[in-house]
Amino acid sequence: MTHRWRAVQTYPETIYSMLWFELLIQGIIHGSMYAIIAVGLSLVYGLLRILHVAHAGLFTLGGYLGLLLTNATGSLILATPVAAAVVGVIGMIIYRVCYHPILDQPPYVALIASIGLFIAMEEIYRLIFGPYGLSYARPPLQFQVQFFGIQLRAAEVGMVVVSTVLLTALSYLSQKTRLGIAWRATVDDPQMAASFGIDAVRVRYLNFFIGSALAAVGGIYVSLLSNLVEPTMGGVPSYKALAIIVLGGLGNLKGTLIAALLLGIVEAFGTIYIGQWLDRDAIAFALLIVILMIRPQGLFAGR
Amino acid sequence: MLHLEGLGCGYRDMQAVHDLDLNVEAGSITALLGANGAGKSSTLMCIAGHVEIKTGRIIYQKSDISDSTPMSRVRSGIAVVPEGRRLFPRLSVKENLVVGGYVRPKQRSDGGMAKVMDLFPRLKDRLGQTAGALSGGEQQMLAIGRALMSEPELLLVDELSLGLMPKMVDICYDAITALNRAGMTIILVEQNTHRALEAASQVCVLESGHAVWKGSAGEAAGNQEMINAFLGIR
Amino acid sequence: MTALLEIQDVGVQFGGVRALTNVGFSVATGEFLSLIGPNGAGKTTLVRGITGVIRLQQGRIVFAGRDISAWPVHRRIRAGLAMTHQIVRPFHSMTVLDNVALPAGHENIGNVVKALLRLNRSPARKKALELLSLVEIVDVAHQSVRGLPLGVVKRLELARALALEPQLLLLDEPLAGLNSQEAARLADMITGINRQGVTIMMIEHNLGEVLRVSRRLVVLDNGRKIADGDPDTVMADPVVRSAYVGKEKQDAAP
Amino acid sequence: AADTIKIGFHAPQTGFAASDGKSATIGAELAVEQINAAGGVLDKKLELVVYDDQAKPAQAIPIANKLIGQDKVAVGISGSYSGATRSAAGVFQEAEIPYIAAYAIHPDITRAGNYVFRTSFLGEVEGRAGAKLVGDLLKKKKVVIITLQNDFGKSLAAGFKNAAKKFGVTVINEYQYSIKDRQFGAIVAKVKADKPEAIYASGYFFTAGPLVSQLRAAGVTVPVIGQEGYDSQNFIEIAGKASEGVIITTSLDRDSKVPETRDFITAFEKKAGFKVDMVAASGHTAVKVAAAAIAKAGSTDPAKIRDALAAIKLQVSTGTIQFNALGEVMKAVQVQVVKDGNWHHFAVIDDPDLLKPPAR
Amino acid sequence: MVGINIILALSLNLITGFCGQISLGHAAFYGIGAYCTALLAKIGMPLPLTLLAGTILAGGVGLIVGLTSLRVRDDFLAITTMGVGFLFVGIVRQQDLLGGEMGISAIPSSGLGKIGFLLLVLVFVVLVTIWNLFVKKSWMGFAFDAVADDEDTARLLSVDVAAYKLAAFAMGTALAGLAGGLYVYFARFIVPDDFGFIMSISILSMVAVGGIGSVAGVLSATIILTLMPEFFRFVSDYKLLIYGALLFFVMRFAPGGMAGFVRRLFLSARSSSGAGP
Ligand SMILES: Nc1ncnc2c1ncn2[C@@H]1O[C@H](COP(=O)(O)OP(=O)(O)OP(=O)(O)O)[C@@H](O)[C@H]1O
Ligand SMILES: Nc1ncnc2c1ncn2[C@@H]1O[C@H](COP(=O)(O)OP(=O)(O)OP(=O)(O)O)[C@@H](O)[C@H]1O
Ligand SMILES: [Mg+2]
Ligand SMILES: [Mg+2]
Repeated sequence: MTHRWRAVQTYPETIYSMLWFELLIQGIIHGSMYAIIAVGLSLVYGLLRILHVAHAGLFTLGGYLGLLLTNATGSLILATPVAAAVVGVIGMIIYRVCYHPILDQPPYVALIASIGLFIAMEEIYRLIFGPYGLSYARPPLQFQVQFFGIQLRAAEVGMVVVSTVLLTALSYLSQKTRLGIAWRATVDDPQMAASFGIDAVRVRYLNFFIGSALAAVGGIYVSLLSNLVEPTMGGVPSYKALAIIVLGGLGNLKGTLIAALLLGIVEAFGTIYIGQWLDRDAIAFALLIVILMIRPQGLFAGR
Repeated sequence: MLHLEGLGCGYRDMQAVHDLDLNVEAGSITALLGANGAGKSSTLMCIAGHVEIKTGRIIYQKSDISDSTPMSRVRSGIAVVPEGRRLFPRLSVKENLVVGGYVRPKQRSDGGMAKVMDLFPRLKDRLGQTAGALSGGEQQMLAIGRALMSEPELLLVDELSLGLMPKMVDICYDAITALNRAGMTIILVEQNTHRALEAASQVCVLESGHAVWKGSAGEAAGNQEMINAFLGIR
Repeated sequence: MTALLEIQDVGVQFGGVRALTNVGFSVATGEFLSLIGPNGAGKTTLVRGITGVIRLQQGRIVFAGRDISAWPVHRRIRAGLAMTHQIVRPFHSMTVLDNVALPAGHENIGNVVKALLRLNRSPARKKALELLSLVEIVDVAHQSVRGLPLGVVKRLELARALALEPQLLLLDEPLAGLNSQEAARLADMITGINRQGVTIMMIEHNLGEVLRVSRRLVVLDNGRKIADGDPDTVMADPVVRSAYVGKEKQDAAP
Repeated sequence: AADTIKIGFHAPQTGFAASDGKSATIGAELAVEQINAAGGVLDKKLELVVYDDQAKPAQAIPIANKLIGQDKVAVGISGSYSGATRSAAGVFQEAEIPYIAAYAIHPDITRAGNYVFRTSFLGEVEGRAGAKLVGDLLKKKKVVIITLQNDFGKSLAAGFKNAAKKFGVTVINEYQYSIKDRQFGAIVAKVKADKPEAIYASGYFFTAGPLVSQLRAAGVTVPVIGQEGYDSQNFIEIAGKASEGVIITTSLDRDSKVPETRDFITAFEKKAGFKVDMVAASGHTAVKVAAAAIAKAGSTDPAKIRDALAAIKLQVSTGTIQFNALGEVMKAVQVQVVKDGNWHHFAVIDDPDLLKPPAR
Repeated sequence: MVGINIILALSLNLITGFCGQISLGHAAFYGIGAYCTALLAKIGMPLPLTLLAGTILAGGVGLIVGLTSLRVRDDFLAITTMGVGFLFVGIVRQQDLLGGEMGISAIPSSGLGKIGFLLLVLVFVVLVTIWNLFVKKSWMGFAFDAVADDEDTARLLSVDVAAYKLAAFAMGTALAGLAGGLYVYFARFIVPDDFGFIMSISILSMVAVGGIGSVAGVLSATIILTLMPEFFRFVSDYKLLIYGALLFFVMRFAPGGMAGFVRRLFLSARSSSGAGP
């Protein structure tokens, strides 16, 4: 990134490098949005082998709660942790009520249940919050930030910073610490993990809490970017996030992060340069298919 | 140290073990013998907390642990080398060992690991490899090593010698007896009757879930014919 | 005697680990050969290389005069190979009987179109029942595989391999998990199969049985062949003894 | 023989398009209430039979069959998107029951046959009006188009590009986005580099709101021209200050002096509890037109109603409705601008030649 | 519509139910069949030909996508097929030849009249059902079971896994193409969104709710799920909510789908009467 920046500095008149840099930044912003959503899915997949589509419903809920709380209290700083915590707890409840009883079933069972749940959640939001979507009374974090000659909104910068920090920390946690190893042991064989003193159920609760809270944070930031929360806002992220965790090599946090950024960047350039032939979703999935044909186990196979 | 009182256990709609009484003294080695499907593994996994108790109770160090979770059992010093190894296939060898020592303080982990490496030097070169890619015998070594990491007082071993080369069988039995001498209580399920009888102090023979013979290893060795008869029946 | 299987200069590497290095020997028709060696020597890897489950980085496999190195697994099996797993892998969704009936009817599934036109499963089931009684587990024929004791599943693996009517049977530790009586009986049964003309290559750590039934031993250590020959000679080899044999069998007579 | 006259109405009540469906339904219900309060039609009360089509073509077909076969409606009205409308139109045409599309945009809808009418603009037509607005009224010549990827956006873009040359407008670039997109960072960055004099961006309030605010946040200050999809108070709420000065082409004039329009706006806001939008007005218009046609036909005979529709000339909330041979509406285009957080009158484009819909 | 959905669901049942390959992009093949049929019908080809062409083209593309299933497995495959679905819609959207966003309208009618067309669909439903049952009973079905269970082991038992997977994909996608063709004559207007992700999901739901692999279950689930919106007309506002909740509850409390549920009832009835093993 520094390298690009120098290029821009040296040839300020080269409009293209400036544009590319800006597209790159936009891709990264978009990618970090994907990342923060996908990582929760990745956590759940890693632990339970479940494609947890309803995760996107929690993302939406995060957006709603963040917005309502901010409008009510006037403080985003206050609203974010509260919304994240509430959504985290709801995530835990979803695990307990929905997934826990069907863990020994083949994975498609949970997948369909999850899809059903997601549809129902969207409808509940629509019935409660209305179909039109909600906006912030006075949207926070909209002030401008200058970043190497590019105007960005604080919310965009915040998104990137928050997701990079959270995900790096999480990745470190899972790879290097005893807790992380224990977490991954539960993935492989919960019964045996219990046999060595790891409380599999607690690990899962924690897992759902963290994943769902992250989704909520993601939802809040997205709502800040578009100043709009709608019942259906989880749709796109949900299947993009599925694609991302697969690209990243299912259950691999680092892979998820990199795949998310990659996808964000490819989409950013793609919409501009090949948007005429393929729409954004198609670009994303074309990338997915190509990569999977070359590396059937995703970018970062194995652990 | 461990008392099974009228223990009956099994799975959803079938009972694998019936009315089993067994006394395990601290510092002893007990061999559980029996033909295929006799219920040896079920008994072991029931002690470890993974098979549902239908009747009777399990007393461990004077307290009734019949209802406690596998987790609290491992904290109180019970470790298991399960049938089929049940390693964490996508964790590395080293990480498998870390999980083994999860209930012990972190500082003790390194020391434990060094001991396991001494016992199974073969694992030393494979520390970073995923457990699922180990050869059959290496997996068995890792399964034993993992159980030892939790510094158990009671070690439950299912099919100690399964898949091990003769030389390694010797090493394992030597290790078991050494650990036993250092105070560890061991329950051994073994198809290799001969080796089991050599190592054990007490023998229990199961047949279709019932204990059909119990006695000291000495008696059993003297009674080899009879034991064989039990084991031969299918 | 003609060579049924020729293993020529085979090498396999997993990442940085050399599992097999320049292994070569041939197996004659009708032979009963045991493949032994320390844990992690590469025995399973060799057998998996022969059936094509893993790819060889080097060397060739010639079976019945044809180089099969590039063939896909199912084609090798149809040509007359069969293998049992060291770590059992039955079809969990099927009954024991159907686990065997599928390979027993293997001529029905050779061709996708033909498979669609064939409906009758009973001849294959009948054959499967015979095989199950041969390996003495006919009483569980209609049970689901889940929860069956290891010994039973091991026999199931064997019955399944036999159902393919192979010329060459590759057995990966078929006796593990059986007690001495059962092991002896199963070993006798395998000998019987061998007498009927099926060539056998068996991996086994149960030295007693190995020395009792096999007529030739090949020893691997660290991915290399360190000995090959009749059991007496091989067992007399000090290299083999120090690498592999424990104290108990040190003085065991073949 | 029945004591009511039934009017069939299908619109998305659930799913992604539910917000538009809801507005349209309320608009239509309002029209029925107003008509019944004034004594109904042919001395009978009107009854609105509403079904939820989720904006899905596959749902619309059985609904159309039901409206015709079971409910025996005199007229069918679509308060839905193009897909559902187009497939239902075929069914109504086959049964020879008059059918009115309230705001669906697809050009082929009226081509289903002579029983199908549309009370809203074709995308093409509105696109042409957009070109005039940019080139003629605003005098901007270098334009970037941002196109919503659906039938609505595509036909707008086509119309705009068609007429652009006529008004001396050059399109320097065109970008596309999907209806699900809310983040436009990449497009905004590129538009900034393109340095256009104006931006012609198609979309609905839920896409246009974020788009406009992101354009402004990135420092793009040139005029943004939208269309009736923006036409909702929600747009202003979402885009906030960024919405100021955004100009759209639509069919509803907020500052209209016409009594029909004034009445409608006040009555709607009272009934619905939120500010009026174009979709609501369209639903309202379609019902009014249907009722007038029935009254004029003097019976519920479908063929007579059809003929009455074809010849209608009626002042309603969205202007004076008149159909051409194909059943397309011919009316003036309203141009509105956001000022102080509300939609206001900017201009009217009434150029019969420019706004002429295709006749076949 | 019910008939078309049945064909569609049964076609996926061949791939997912029998052969164990989860596909989240089945609607793409439905779409390929539909587009092919629609274009040919518009240039005046007669119905049997257009349907046949749609079927073959969908099957052909399905075969190619099936090739990917040889390389990627399980969840990776599920997502890859989902990608194929998105790619299909994405391409169609931008193709003016295929009507782009506008879709294809003014498609000639089947020429069979309402009743005649209904009968035609019915005949196909019966044929496809029989086909499904036949496959299940045949050795091909047996081999599918093995592939679905554990493909590595299946290979070791001489099953040509690749060929069987391809066969499943070819058959399943071809039938989806047929369903697409019929849909064209039913709706006589198609847009890309008809064949999107939502459709793929609802097809999969029909199969899963019915009980993966069970022909009777899939049949009844399709009928119920297709007609359900009708039952709930009176609670129009809650329709989708109920649909979602139903999917969820069926999976949660009867994970084997309806077929599994019925089987369980039957078994418990038998074992409580003392005849159980
Ligand atoms: N998960 C299970 N579900 C149902 N039944 C089971 C399960 N596990 C074991 N069984 C049954 O319990 C009985 C005892 O099995 P167990 O595994 O304890 O025998 P074992 O003595 O260890 O045999 P082996 O020597 O083959 O290991 C057997 O009949 C077996 O079929
Ligand atoms: N997929 C793999 N990736 C990395 N290493 C592997 C893999 N498979 C096997 N190995 C290594 O290759 C070596 C040979 O393994 P193999 O399974 O062939 O041994 P073996 O002779 O069958 O041993 P055992 O008697 O213990 O079963 C072992 O050291 C093992 O760790
Ligand atoms: Mg056992
Ligand atoms: Mg091996």
